[in-house]
Amino acid sequence: MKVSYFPGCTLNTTGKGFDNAVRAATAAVGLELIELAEWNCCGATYPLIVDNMLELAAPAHVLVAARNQGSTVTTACTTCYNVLKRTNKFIREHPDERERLNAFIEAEYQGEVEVKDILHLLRDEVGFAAVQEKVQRPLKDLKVACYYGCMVLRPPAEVAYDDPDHPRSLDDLMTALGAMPVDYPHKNECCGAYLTVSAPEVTREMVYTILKSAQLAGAQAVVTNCPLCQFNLDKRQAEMAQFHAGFQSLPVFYFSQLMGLALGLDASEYGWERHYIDVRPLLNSLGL
Amino acid sequence: MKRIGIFVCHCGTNIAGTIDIARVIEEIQKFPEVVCALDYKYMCSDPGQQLIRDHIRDDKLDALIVAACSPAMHETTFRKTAATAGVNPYQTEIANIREQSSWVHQKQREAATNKAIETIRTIVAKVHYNQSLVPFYLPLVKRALVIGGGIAGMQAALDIADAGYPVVLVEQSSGLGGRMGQLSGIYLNFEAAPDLLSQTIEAVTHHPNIQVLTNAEVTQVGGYVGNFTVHVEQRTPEPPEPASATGVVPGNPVSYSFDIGAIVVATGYDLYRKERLGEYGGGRYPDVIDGLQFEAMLRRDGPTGGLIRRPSDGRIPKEVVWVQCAGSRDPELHMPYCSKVCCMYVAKQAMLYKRQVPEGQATVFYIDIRSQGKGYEEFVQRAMTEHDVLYVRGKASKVFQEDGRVKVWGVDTLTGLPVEVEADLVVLATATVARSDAQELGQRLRISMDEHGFFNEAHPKLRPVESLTAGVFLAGAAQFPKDIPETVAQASAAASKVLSLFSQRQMVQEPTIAYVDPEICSGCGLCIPACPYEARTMHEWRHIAVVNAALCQGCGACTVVCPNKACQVRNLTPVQILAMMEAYL
Amino acid sequence: MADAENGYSKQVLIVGAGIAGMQAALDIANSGYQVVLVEQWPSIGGHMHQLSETFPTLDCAQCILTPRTVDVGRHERIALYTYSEIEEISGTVGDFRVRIRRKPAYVNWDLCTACGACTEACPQAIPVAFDRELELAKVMASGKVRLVGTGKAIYTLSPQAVPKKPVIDVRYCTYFQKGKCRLCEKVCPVGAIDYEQQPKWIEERVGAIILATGYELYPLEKLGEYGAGQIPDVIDALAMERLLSASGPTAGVMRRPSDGKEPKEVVWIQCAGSRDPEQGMPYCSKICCMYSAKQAMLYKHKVHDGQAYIFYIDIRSAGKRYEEFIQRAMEEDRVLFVRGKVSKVFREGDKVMVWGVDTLTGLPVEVAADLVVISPAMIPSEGTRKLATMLGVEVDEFGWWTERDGNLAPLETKQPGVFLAGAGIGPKDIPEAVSQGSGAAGKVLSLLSRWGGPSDPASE
Amino acid sequence: MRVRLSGQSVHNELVRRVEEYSGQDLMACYQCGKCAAGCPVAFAMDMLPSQVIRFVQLGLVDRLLDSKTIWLCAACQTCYTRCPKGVDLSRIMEALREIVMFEKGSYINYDAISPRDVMEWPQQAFIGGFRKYAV
Repeated sequence: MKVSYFPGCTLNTTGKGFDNAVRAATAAVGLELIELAEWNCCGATYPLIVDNMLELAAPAHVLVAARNQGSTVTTACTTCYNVLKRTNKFIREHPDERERLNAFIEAEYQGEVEVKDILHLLRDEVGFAAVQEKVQRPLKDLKVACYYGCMVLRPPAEVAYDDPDHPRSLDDLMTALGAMPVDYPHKNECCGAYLTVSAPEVTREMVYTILKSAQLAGAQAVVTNCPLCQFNLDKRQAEMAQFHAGFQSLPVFYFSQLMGLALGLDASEYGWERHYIDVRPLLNSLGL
Repeated sequence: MKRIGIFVCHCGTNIAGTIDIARVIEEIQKFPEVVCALDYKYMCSDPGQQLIRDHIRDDKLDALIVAACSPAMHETTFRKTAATAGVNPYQTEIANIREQSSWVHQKQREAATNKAIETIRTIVAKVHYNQSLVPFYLPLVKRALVIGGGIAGMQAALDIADAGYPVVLVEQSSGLGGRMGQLSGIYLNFEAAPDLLSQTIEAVTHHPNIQVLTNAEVTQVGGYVGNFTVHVEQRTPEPPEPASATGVVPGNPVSYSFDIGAIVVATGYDLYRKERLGEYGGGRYPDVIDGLQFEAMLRRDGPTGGLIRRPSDGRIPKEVVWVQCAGSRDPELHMPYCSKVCCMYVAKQAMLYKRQVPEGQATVFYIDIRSQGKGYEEFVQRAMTEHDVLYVRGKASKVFQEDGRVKVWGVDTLTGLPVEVEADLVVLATATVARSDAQELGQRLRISMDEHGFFNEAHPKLRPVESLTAGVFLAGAAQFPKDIPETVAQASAAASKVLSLFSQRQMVQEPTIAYVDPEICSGCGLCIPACPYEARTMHEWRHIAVVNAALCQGCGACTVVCPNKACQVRNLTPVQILAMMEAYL
Repeated sequence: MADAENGYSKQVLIVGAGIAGMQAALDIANSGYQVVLVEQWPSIGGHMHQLSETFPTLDCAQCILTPRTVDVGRHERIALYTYSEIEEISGTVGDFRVRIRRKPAYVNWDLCTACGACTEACPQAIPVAFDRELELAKVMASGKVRLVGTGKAIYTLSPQAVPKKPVIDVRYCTYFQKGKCRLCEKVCPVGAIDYEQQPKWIEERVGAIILATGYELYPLEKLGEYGAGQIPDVIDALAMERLLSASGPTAGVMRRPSDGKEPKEVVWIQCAGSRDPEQGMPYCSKICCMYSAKQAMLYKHKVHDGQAYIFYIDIRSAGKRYEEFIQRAMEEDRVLFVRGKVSKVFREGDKVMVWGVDTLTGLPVEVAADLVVISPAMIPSEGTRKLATMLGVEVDEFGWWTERDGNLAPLETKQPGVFLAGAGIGPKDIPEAVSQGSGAAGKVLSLLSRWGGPSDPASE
Repeated sequence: MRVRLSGQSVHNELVRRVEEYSGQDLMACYQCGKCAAGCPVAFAMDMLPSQVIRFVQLGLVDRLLDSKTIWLCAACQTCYTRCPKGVDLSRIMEALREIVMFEKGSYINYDAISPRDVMEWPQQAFIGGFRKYAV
């Protein structure tokens, strides 16, 4: 199956390893990602004020590029997904604004493209059972806490393809890969997102809530689908012990990295060096 | 020639504030056959009606039109007025110039006035052809059916049976008592509900006039007020009933058929499924339970023998949290209404918990405390002051299990602090909802329900226990969540309506219904499926359609499908309708 | 038909002709029994008669009530004694003896045709109970503004009153007070005015009794911190109903009492004397939240640019479509609900200052209001205790009727044959009062049928 | 000082702007507090999310303009997801930020940010933050 692919800025830069892993792992299960011929930044946040034309132009532009290339566009960056999905819905449901926007970006776009998160495609188009069949090196004994963040869950009416209170798609994928997802209650709590640039200390506490909960549930690692969540969960651990005595650090993976490993792919380009908490001891101990 | 009088009501300022009454009077006086046209501030008042009677006498009227509010409001009033002054009530018509004119054209005085005049003009044309009619009299079966064996149904049954009439009480489950039977104690006194309830159950079971059918369901309802035919099916019958059940193998359903004069619907409520409250972990965590589950724990005859134990490990919970409005007051995601009884039962449960576990902590998250009932406010105050129940004003947002405890994230909107409670047990006061099978029963009984599945009363203020279907009455939480005293009062009220009905010698039916002209009817049968009230049958040997006068509601559906105009509604004939059209055009 | 074969009377006494009492009377009379209905006001309908519109449907109270009052008024099996009091009751179930005192109206009702000439001619503008003794600003011939009452010394309660018969209030009547005037007598075309009229006593024998005695409002005079009833623009909720009512003293036009101006800032104060075990009544008065929201809504419908505030402790909207109604008041009519009990109300210039708090932000707040509407606690109507003593029926410490069992026998008393309905048992709204009226009737019908049923079954 | 409420003050220009920018009906909120109860950043805020709406309802928008809360909202939409009245609080927060930045300029001084941080931050954090905190 071929699908248009929008990498977005983060996966093109700091999230390159995530991107490499996504491309390799999806290819291995028969999902061929065709990068959009031309694309631009989606804007990184969905505008929340009513007069949002200007800020919708960028994601609309991406959607037009996607339309020119096929009926569905996917992305692995949850933020990009959130922005594109909501923009598309907005365009579909607001005929007047749609016309203004079209005039603005000089296009004729009615919202005909389907925007799907990569995990959603893996679950519904490829199927986790099919993924499981391709597993070469099961992530046996890996107790992993799946972390979903906000962007694929909220607002549910606009973006969710999973239960916003108790999502399970990532857990099911990990199960398919042979890992043991732990049940913990904060898989859908916010990690602080862009507060990381303005109030890192607040982000740290938010991250602590999540990680502590994962640890209580017995997790050895966290796995996520969002590059900003990965950064916050990973980076904020550095000074954590200073504020929370006895805090034990946890490696934070992208799901695609673990997927690549389990499928027995070459994982050398998965950006391991950008992890703040070294993932290698854990991987070594698991023989991966 | 008729002698028509027209009486125009101001309805205070309701009509007169918009419509130019003087001009209306001036115009309508010119209409044919109109002998007098008068106006009055409130035509429905005593002097207003006297005015009408005086003019019937003085002007020798034989037909009248009251231009006022909707006929649903006062048609009966004015028809009675006419009758008392010697005019056939069916020579009286209402011209609705309030709902259909003054109210809808409030800012267009001119247009509203013209519309009122035109409306009256058409009614004058109709009245010209009105016939004098007399009501039908029909037999009346003085036996009542009560559906539901909870406190509402039992109370209604008892009141009717005490008055000497036979009652059939149908209960779906295997025993009487309903939801009240699932409760531990009642709000204000801690007498166990089962004790109080058992007296009522006893009285019902042994009442010579009450036939109790448990494990039974009403499967079919035919007929009409005073003459319903009701089929009841009973699964695995109790010790066989005399006569009707003889020879039936236990375990097979037994069918009963009853002639019934009036029906009381008292089918009660369900709780909103806690599984639908994902953020509260309903159905995920064993120590997150609903209000009725906690009641079961408090019951001496319950699964824990009356001891409060948390389901996961049987330990005594030291921290218990109640989450109010779980699914209530939430138009966006769940039910928009307030479930009415939660505030009180939560206060009661918290108090009972503290009595059993004095060192425990009880915390209640609420939005507004609703303790409006006799002694209720004082009761909640006692929960706070004497039992140290901590009330926190703020809706909880998340309940989750971590490290063997159930944690509740809430807020205290009064200090402005987000709060967390590590609980051993969380009780969700889930919304009170209509029973899932209410819809089906409603259709069977032909009674309407609101968008949430509660049965509709005939009028929200003045006819709270009647349905819009004659002879079918409502009691208890099937109509809307209500507490026990309210339910009991309403049940007695429904009984009163039944007793009033049964006090009549026979049923009276309005004559303004359909009839079939036997000369013209070709027996094509088109009107039979067209009738929504099943009032039509084919005469066995004459091969023409006949009308069951008791079922016909005069809706006119048959007149539309009849190719020969053999079906007509009395006092609303095609001749009249055309005359009205002509008058208007 | 008072005496049945077994000696029991199958006639029923109902005390109070408000909506509960009327409902009970109609249900019983429609079942073929004779009813004696006693009401202390000159006409029937009770407090509902005073209301403008009703929550949550905004039906006009008069419109839905009038058919009932008319039905009661002309029912052949209801003997109606208005402007009357129970003076004595003795006996037991099946055989109660009742002595009713009919107050002198100073008008011969048998002669009166309700033409209204007397009221029109009466020179005395007086504050009347039906309008909550409201006094409204009136510009005098001298140009001065004076507060004058909204009624006359000879009056009927309303144009739709049943029965529509006038009475003279001797406290205000110039003739009774000063010995001259007699204008009403002069204008009466049928000679119905009778200044010498004496009270009348009626004896009845009844088998059962329904007490539907209703409620009153806690007097503003007892609420010192809210102005003790001394500030003209601080009125109670029933007075507001009269101001909002199309048949009220301002014909439904929104005017404040002190100067007749349209109030632009209106504050409602909840729990005035309710939920206050120290200073007032410990109980919740149940209906204030709903009627205040309704009044605020109706006010906004009349004064579009006005601002309505409701100070409350807890919003209590537990009833069918009640919660939705409150949210409509907030959303559609922009009524500002402020969580916090008001502490003080005082006059400042031509404004009424309201000192309160918003407990949700933690800020003390004040409103310079044009009009303040108080929701006083509901209390049992006057005379309840006296009646209780006569009947040997219990009342609670506040004077509300005590039920045989609060849960399972809410309409019965411990006294056999004596039943309860309506707000005399405790605060309740109209549908509940109506249910109870029918419910009490049901209880009575069960009882009566044990004595042989109606000797004159209803034919209809 | 007591806060004087009036029809004028509760419907002032700033309130109108908040409503216009956010597209939210502020009076729809009945102050149940569920937003605050679930807000993952509430612990760091100087006033609760529910209080932000409350201040707007009372016409006291000016008191919000110095509040930390509006800058701490991460637009995670937990509040909106669970709000019984469907009020999108994150839109109100954004409207308030817009109003402040319209008056006072950017909230964050990007010149003061170290290049090393910028290198480290994921693009989306940087761009997203820029859009929330700068004009």
